Amino acid sequence: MLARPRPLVIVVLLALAAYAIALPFFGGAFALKFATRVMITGIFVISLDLLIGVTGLVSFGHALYFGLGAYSLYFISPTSAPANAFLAIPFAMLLAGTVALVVGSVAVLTRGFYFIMVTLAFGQMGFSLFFDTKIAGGTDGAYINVRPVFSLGSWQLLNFQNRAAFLYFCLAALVLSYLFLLWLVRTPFGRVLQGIHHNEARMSALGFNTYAYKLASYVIAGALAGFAGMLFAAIDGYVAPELLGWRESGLAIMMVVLGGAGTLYGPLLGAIVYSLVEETLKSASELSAFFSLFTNAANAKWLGGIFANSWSIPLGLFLIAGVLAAPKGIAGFIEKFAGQPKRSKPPEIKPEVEQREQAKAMQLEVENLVRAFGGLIAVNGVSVKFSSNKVHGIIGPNGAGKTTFINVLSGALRPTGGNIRLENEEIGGQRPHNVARRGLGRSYQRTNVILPFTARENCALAAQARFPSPLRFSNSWHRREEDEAVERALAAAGIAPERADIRASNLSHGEQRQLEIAMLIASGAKLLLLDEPLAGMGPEETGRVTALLRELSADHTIVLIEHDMDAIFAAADTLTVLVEGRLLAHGTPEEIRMNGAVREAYLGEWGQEAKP
Amino acid sequence: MHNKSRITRRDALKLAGAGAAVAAFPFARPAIAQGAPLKVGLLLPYSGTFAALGDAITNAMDLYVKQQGGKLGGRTIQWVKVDDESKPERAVENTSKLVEGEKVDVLIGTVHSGVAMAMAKIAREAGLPTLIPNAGANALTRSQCAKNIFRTSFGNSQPGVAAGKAMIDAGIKTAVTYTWGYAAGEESVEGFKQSFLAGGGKIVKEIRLPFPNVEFQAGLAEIASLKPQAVYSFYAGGGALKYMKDYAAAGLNKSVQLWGPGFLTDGVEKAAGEAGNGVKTASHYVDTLDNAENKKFRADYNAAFKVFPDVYAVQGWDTTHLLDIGLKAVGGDVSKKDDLFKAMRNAKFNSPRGPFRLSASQNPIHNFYLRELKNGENVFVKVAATDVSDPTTGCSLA
Amino acid sequence: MSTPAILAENINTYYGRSHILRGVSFTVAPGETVSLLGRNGMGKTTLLRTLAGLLRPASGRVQLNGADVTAARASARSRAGLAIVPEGRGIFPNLTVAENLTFASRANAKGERPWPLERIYALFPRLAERRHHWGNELSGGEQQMLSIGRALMTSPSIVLLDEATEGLAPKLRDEIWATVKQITDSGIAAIIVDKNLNDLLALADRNTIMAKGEIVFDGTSDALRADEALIHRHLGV
Amino acid sequence: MDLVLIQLLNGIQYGLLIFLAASGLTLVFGIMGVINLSHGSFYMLGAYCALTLTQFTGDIFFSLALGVPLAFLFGVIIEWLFIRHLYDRDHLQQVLLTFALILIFNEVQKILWGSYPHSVPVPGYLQGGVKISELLSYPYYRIAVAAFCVALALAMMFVIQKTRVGRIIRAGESNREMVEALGIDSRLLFRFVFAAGVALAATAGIVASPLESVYPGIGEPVLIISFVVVVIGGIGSIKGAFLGALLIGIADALGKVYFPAFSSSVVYALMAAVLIARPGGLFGRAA
Repeated sequence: MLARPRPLVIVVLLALAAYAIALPFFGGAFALKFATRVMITGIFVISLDLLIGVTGLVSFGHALYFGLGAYSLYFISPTSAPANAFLAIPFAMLLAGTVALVVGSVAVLTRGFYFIMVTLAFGQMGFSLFFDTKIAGGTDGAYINVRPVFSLGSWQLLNFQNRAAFLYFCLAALVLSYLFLLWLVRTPFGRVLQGIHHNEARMSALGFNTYAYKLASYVIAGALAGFAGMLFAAIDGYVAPELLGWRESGLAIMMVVLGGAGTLYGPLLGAIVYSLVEETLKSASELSAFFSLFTNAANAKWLGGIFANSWSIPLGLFLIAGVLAAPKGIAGFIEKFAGQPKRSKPPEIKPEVEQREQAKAMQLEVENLVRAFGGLIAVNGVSVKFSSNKVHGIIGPNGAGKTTFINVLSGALRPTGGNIRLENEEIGGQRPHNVARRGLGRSYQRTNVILPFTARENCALAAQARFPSPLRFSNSWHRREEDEAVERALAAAGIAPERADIRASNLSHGEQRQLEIAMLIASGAKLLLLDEPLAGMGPEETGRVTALLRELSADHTIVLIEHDMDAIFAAADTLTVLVEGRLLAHGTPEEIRMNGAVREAYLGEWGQEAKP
Repeated sequence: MHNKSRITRRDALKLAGAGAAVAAFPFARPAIAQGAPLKVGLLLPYSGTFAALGDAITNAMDLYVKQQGGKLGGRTIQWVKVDDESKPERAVENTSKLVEGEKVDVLIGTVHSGVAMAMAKIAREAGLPTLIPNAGANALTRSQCAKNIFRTSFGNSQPGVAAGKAMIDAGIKTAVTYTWGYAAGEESVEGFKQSFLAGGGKIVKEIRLPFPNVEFQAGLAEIASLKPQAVYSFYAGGGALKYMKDYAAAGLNKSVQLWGPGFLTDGVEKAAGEAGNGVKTASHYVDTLDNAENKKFRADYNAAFKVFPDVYAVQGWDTTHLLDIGLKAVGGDVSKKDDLFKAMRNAKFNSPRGPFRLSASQNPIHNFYLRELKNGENVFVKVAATDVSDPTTGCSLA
Repeated sequence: MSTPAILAENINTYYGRSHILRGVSFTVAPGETVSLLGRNGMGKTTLLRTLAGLLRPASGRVQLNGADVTAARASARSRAGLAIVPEGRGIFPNLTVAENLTFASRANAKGERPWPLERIYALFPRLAERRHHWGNELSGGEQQMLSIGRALMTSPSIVLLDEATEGLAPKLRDEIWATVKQITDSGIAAIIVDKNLNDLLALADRNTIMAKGEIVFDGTSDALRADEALIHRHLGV
Repeated sequence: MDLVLIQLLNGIQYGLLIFLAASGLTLVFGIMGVINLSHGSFYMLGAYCALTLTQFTGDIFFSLALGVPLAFLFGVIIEWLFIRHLYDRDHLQQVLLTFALILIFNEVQKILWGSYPHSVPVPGYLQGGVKISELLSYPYYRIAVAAFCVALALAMMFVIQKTRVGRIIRAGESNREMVEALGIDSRLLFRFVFAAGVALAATAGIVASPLESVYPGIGEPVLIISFVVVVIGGIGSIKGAFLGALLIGIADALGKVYFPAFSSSVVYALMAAVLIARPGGLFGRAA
């Protein structure tokens, strides 16, 4: 989870802010304007980092919202009077946010590179709208003749015409935007966004509507970019269609990467560094001044001229050096010196020692279930009933359709035919997060936890799924219940307290599998679908986890796929044998062991050997 | 392998030091001593699509000043160049850099209309003497005109007006327009329609191609099916070159005359080769214009840069000429703005393009020439229209 | 003693910052079958991957049939006669069975091809039947056969088998072991990592146990069977 | 000939050209997982290379024969200098680095060739065209290019499906490590693939140069449209790129005629529509 900034980072940011505050006292008009522009760019790029670094959505069309924000000021400004910023700002954010809602509702359906391209497409369509038509001046752009003011009635609070006042306003806006995003990503909402970034399928299976979360972050980022765009238009009162174009979007991505995605402050530094370097490289006089440190004035002037003439070569080389030397951007570079992050202290909660009472879990009934992939029928008319508070094993040779079966039950795949009833309610064909919310939790064949989060954070995320509204921005709602659920889950799954605050990526394989079960428990699922929970475990771990499963069946129904015959015959109350998509047998372990057909198709010699 | 990527603390300090040094530069400018040279800011494209135009304009201006002994109106001229990359989205900061950063005394720019619009906004607010050596956006000397802004090139509609008139004179009655559907193209067509329709011509269809798309085939097929007598087209640079080649390759040059403003062939005459033969354009400049200024200018320019000047160089030359007239009138003291502007506004001189003066909205009034492209040369045909001016619609100066 | 098929000396391998292999030394004689045992996370797979050249050790030395290959890439080691059947099988899903098999078909140093395609198909008739199917259309067991067959077609002198029976039905598992036996009987040396202790003990000439990145036992199957405390401590049975 | 038919023909012809430009991109992206923004620059360098070489050789096809190996070599160098450091990095860093390459190549182009547009002559034996309507003829060179594109597409599909190199390329797409473990040096494979991508981009630039004019920045629109094609076709699929390019070409040509006001958005709208219906493109695996 994104940690609070380290002290060194805070020092750097404060120093920059102090510099900005002092600037009007010694800087010229251009310095002020330059700083103002960089700060506005800063708001724009940190809004993009919410998408790229936090939610994991690389948008190549973010300038669409920046540009719309800029044009919104044009739309709202009277020809020869100032717009009121009290109206202009909400209008910019509303316009950008609304368009983001429309575009996002389509775009977040796609993933990865395809998302990049869809956002690029929408950005270019936005650009064409302003470039190819005469809306707002068309190709040549449009003027905002008078800069906005903050006014209440006739009382003018702040006039953007005043460069220093505008600079301070932008600084305040940047600081607030940064703090807002920092707060946002650490709320329950933001934690889910980070979870989606690292493992969307898992978050969906926990019961989060990942679509809604992604869309919400897209809209927030869009609205914030709109705000930045509106401020940008106020600098000099000129807007052009190119503000919406892919070059601006690309530049913003550049700054995010250069600064370090996923840190929020990094992209800000990226914006500052990129702007300064470009500015310096393009200016013959500055380059000459720089070279004059090493050589005489004439040579320096000559060199400066040459470099400024071909400024994009040194800029390109600078970027390449940046990528190769600092893979995590400027922020990664700073954090090397900032030491390990301090994690927030775990809550001081002792799981209530009271014995959990036997709770009736859920029963699952499958009737004539079919799932086909084109012509291949992976699950073929399976009917079986998993009664509550029992451990049910599913076995069968590879390719028997076991994982497909579980995927259909959990909603990851739609059934082609048949019924699935959870506590007599039909759940067949529902989306995974809806199925999960009804109390069905699942684990995966390959370990599937959020690797950059600690074990406790993983469980907290899962516990949050009990109240999975995307509008949860406060930590305090349900805090106690969730904290308890987390501690209980960690204890129940046997994760040692001293391991709970280690990043999941540093846990052993077995611990990660345990964590996965802990997450299911924390999520409050009553029926657990486990896909090979014992895979890759040594005999000792296997023993521990099978015991855990037995224990859990006190208040859960458990359905698991397993290949470890010794373990599953020992742990399961019933066994279901699937072969080539069909139900071959269902019964107690003893019945299955004696079943001739099962032995023929699957168990072979094993059954006899193990027979007492 | 984990050792490799480790950067020592000392390396980091060195880098941080270098970073701080770089960071300080944009704002650490030497103070300007009194009596210093006149700083002229050049906001021109030195990279990107229009870089060639920026270079031509700069060369001509440089040549003019050198011929005057490095001085205009008694003041040594110091160029301060900023590459505007023809990017409107960067225009505001690039202009600010010259106006507020470098604190230039005079601003000259630029080629791209969008960039020029942004530049003009800032220049107008700053009241800075500003000369536009190319950008043709009509608004610059119409609704957005200002007493400190002068254009020495043309308004986008002007060549269209001249071409329309010349087409009527050539007996053409039906035409199709096929242009980039952005502002410059639309404005060019606006001028063309004005004179062509007035002369009794009929426009069969207006076809637009989104800028800067260069897939002309679809439109060419349409033209072939409409069978007009002529096509009026606005394209420029690489796009124009490809257009002429596609036009000829489709065989249309044999049956439908191709007309356009001068930009259709300027700068690409040689490259067009045979494909360009017969393309007729109306421009405010022809290489072979028979006047003393032009002959001298061409000879001097060629001597200096080993290449003959084009229309953009002429515009650069006239820009400096106009500035020179203004500066002479105030003895190089740009603070006497009213006198400076008055002198420039009333300037009349003989340019390589012929007689040059400014309209009330400070846009050139000049002759347009009909040219025909023949084997890589724009050959003078006749004067298409004399003293062409652009409407001053919406200009407060008029 | 003849030149070992593989010789590793004092191997140290890191994964990020964690020290996985701590000074491992290891030899396999030509034609010898060695099991590699130990709990999860003790470094077995890391050792195999280091031997195969897929991981770079921080220090140590690896020889293959007497030639130093410490600096050689995995591809060079493969051409020198080392084949790996990796965990997860590593089938190319977008190649057919036949293409997977012939992908790296080559002769050994002596120019012989002891495992031509026909012999692979004879070994695994299932593969012959499915030769035109895509790799991703195979069941787990078939993929395992394909992975082994593909390794054999490189005419190796030593094969590394990592969890060759993981996730397979008991019946299939027995089939795989039977095949592995044929392979080792043909004179190819093998290092085998697996969870099924009894199967391995039956197959291996020699057994090694890894714990915390070190080799803590090296001996015959009988010696290992006799030491129940050792089995209990390191294998948890 | 009917106008609609002519427009269809134009669309197909344009689509074939785009395919040529996009094929290298889809290969590099699909197999190496590298988002190569500088692909358009290689197209541009190909076109300029054709300009210079044709001045010496006098015939575009000689330039092709000379230019493609040069481009391949250039690709090898660029891979060795820059790209090989990117394989284990995420897409964003690839974007940043290859964007930086664009900056550098554009400037290099300006220094070497200047900023005026140039044209490359169509060889004498391909001048002229077929008359397809009263006024319109279809240039022989365009027909030749179309044929060349189709031949190249077929050749690429053959190489990928039927040859050993193709097998290795396909295998590298799914599991680079295993390719290495089976004795094929994956460094060389990637270097080869990248260089092949550069050579394909340059081939497109060279072949198109007599149709295009050669001017600064010609690579930029090619880059964007190529990405659109790659995405529509499905990343890594040559067949997909081929169909995607034809689709885009036809949509573009018809869009210009029937929806002139929105013609610049037609291509993007088409891409968005395809991705919403098939999130992995026409022939791609869903991402």
